[in-house]
Amino acid sequence: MTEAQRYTASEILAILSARQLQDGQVVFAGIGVPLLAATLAQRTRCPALTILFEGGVVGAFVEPGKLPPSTNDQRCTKRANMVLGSADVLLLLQRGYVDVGFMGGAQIDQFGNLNSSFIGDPAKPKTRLPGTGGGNDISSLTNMIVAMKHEKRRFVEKVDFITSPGFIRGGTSRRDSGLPSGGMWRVITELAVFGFDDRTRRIKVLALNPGVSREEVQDNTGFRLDFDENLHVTSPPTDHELETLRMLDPDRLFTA
Amino acid sequence: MTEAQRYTASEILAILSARQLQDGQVVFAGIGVPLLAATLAQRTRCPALTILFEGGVVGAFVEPGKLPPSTNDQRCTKRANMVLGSADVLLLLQRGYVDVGFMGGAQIDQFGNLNSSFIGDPAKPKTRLPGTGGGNDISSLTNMIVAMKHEKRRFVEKVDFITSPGFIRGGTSRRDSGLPSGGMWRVITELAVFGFDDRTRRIKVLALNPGVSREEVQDNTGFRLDFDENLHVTSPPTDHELETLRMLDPDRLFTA
Amino acid sequence: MAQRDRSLREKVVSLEEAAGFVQDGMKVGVGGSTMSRTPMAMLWELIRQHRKDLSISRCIVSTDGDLVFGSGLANHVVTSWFAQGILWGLSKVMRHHVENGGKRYEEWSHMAVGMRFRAGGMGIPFLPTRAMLGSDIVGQRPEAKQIDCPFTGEKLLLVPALNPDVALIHVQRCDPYGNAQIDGLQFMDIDLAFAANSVILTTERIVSNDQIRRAPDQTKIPFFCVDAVVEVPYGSAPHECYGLYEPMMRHMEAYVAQVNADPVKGMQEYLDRYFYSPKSWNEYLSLIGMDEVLEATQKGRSIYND
Amino acid sequence: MAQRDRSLREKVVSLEEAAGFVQDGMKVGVGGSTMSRTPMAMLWELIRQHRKDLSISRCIVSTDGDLVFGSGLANHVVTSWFAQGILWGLSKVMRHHVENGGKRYEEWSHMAVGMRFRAGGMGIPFLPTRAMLGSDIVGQRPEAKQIDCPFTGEKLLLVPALNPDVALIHVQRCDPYGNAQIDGLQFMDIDLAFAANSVILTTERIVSNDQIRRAPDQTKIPFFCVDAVVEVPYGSAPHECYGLYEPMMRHMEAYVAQVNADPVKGMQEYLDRYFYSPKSWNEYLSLIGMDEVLEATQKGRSIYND
Repeated sequence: MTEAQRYTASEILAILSARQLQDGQVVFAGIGVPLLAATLAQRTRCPALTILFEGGVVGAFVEPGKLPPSTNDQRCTKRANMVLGSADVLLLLQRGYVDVGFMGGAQIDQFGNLNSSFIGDPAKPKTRLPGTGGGNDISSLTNMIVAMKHEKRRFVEKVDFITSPGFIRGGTSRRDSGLPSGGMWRVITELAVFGFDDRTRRIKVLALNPGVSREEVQDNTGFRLDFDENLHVTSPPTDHELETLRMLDPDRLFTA
Repeated sequence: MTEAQRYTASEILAILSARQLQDGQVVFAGIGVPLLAATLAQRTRCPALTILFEGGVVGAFVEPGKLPPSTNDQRCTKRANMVLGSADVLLLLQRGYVDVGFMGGAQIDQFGNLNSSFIGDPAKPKTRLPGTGGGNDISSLTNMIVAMKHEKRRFVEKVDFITSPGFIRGGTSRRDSGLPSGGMWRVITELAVFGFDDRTRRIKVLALNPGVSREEVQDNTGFRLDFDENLHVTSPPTDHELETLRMLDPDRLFTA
Repeated sequence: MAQRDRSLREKVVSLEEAAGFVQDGMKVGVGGSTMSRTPMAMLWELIRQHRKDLSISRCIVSTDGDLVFGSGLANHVVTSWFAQGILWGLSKVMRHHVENGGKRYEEWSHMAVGMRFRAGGMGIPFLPTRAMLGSDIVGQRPEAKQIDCPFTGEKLLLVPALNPDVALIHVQRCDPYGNAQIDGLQFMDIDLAFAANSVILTTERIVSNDQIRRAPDQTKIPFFCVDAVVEVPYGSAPHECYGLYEPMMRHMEAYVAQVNADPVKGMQEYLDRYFYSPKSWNEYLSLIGMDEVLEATQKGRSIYND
Repeated sequence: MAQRDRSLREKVVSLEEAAGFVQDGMKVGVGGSTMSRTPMAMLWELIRQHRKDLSISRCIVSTDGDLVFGSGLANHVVTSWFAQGILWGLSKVMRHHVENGGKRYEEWSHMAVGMRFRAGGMGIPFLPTRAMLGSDIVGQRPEAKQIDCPFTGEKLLLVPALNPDVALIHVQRCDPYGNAQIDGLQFMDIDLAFAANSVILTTERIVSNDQIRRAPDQTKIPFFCVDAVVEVPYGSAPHECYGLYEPMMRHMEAYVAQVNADPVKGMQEYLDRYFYSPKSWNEYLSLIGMDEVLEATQKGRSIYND
């Protein structure tokens, strides 16, 4: 049985994303893979992790098999420690109570900027996307982990529209724009794990997923990729990770 | 039995103050006579009156014989409609939900400015008074009724310090200071009921309390008083008013 | 505000009567978020009465956004996220009306929408925030102003107060005066209620004022913000109401399939069948079906199971 | 904030240990208001440990203000009202220390104190208000800045955020992590908890985290704001704690008579007898007396009687 058969693309995405979290952190998680991956981390290595949801939930403890259809649904509050208003949970970011934000992404560029607003010219868009939700606030105010599908049309040199800022135009441009803290920290795809250069703030590959080549990552990316000098291969999902993930999402709501 | 024997100075103060309120109003009441008078109005003519307290109470319905020692005490909440944070109940004033503010006063001047901060030079005060509490906010943001003892040292031409603004220096000076709405509306003492001239914004006597002469009011006031052209004599406390008041405050906590 | 009747008085009316508080072209704030505590019955009634050209603002917009664009109830939506729900990808209805139909989706960050309602509720013209800076959203929002902080020198964005003419809010319970108690997730409803110049409450049940006064610290909206109270059980269906029912997902899925297949004809058929044809809200619930309603109820109540 | 330990961990300590979070000269926010939910046990312990030169901020200051000035715990108090209680007129203790003793009472409007905590809790440098303008208070507060509103042109006052180093807050119940549920009047405690860089909770009782998680919408302060949890029954005595006990008025009256008769010697004798001599908080409560404690309890619980 090969690695590729042991898990789906969504499953390795969720598992590698979960590994980015550290016990004791406060993580602001979006719906979908972020919610699932944060819960996976909580149920494996990180029992003292605190999960926040945009709907106003602090300290979520999502029930296996009952994943909520949005982070504004009552299911998110089951066995939570606190329920706040929607603006108030976002204000926790502004006040500095949040260690890391964790979102999905539709389109990302070399400086980690995310677009979820417009494909094409914003004045006359080809596609009007759903918009920022909490994404802009989270990415503006804390350190970000993004979990997303790896496709050439999604990994572009420059996004059509910066909905959620990463490092903007690189270098000090984020700070210069009035965002002194936070920034893009990790991007996780089914192919690789990415970080950002400390100086240029350009994206780079930190690790390849098991069985994935440099070429495969580059071929699925819309711009030239840098590879970290300590590039390594991520260790594959453990049975425990896979079993816990499947216990949490038996209906494959977010791991189809 | 003469009028003066039927009630105390505090009692007529509370009763005449209660008469200034109209049914259906939202009144922000301070501790002491204002709380008592607002409750008296609620239990007599104004069942649809809504009383707010600084502690965060909306729609108070104070129990007879159990007057609270401050507007921040739990007794204020008994059978209230809502409990808010202290800042939030004050924000109701700023948003415009309050018809009238109702406070006591330590020192007032001809333009209805109140001082509860300093007697003497603020830099080296003879007496440091307790300070504004909610008084500044209430008087800055809504129409005011003030109930206070009538003494020459309390009714002065110019207060030592404007803690709670009335019409500042008269004329348009209140508006010019950045307070477009509200202002002093009525001052009630054991001697008279006062209003303010529409143009000059100077205080004037609207009505004399039963058995009180013009001279008696003037003699107890530290500046020259104007008398309204329609000056009249207030009708005396009714038995119903007195009985209800004494039922509310049998221990004479605020009507000693 | 100055002329508003703030007396403690009963305000119970029918859905039909409550709709009279909303006039064509008004700014209308909609309570709840996504598929939660949406004032669906009130929107349903306004659509049936053919109100039009509203400017709607809401925390997060879900199928309610499709419906207000598709029916013509609104031509402008102010929010931070507008689709049917994450499970179903993009809304073809929103896309149709925004990309071709001349309707406007005005996007702010989620916190910015909240701060706009909050400033409105606090009676101040703006609130400062640190979000949106550096993004391209800010370039599309000349209504916001960037400043250098007079205290710290840092860059801040000032977002303007949003004071809707009317807010539509659905709650678990309130009294006949409009003192409302909301369980669970509040979303932006408290700020919205204080910000709006008028509030229509729909409620799962009307309780006595005595019951409210026994737990005043559970009251979330005071009666003097409220102008009308309508008792409408299942008033958020097919969306959820905390502690009472979850979203009616089979109905939602059928809806999404129908309108995304044809955002004009599919929507018109949906509105005809579920909005214009039923004689009453209960008949609309019957069309959703007893099985769905009871299954959603069983799940909704389970939040309090231990 | 960045380096703070935000993990879900138990923080239960003794009063003595909790005092270690407060250092001489710190900015300390004190929860409750007037005679309500004052963190009296924590103040008592800090005074016993001879902390000094604190800058204390509070919603409304009552006899706690006398005690922190009279003991030397604080040399600066930020609030809007400072006396013992309306029933007793002016505080001779406050007057003595402010008029002659070189201690500072920094006065803001009540709403301004609230807006300063709120700005601190929201993570912004200031909040705009419409109060204080036109008064002489504003002339004494160069910390606030008057502006012409960039949206409306009207005059506004910007009050700066207040972020205490530590907040002391007394609650009815919390779990060992610090998730706190507060009944009844909140005062400014929620904003204060978010604004402070550290929070010490004293609590009437410690409940399980399971109990908190059964009613998460009743949690008012989240654990990650909190650094220490101390279980202290009657921790606000002789002030009140909502739903549990009212102020112990005979003790208060005796206190006021004693310190107003001689704000130095009277205070010293009071501190000696009630603060420095007792071996424990329970011994302090014994000095107040069983009759007073139980009478206050009977009255406090009556708020829930129908």
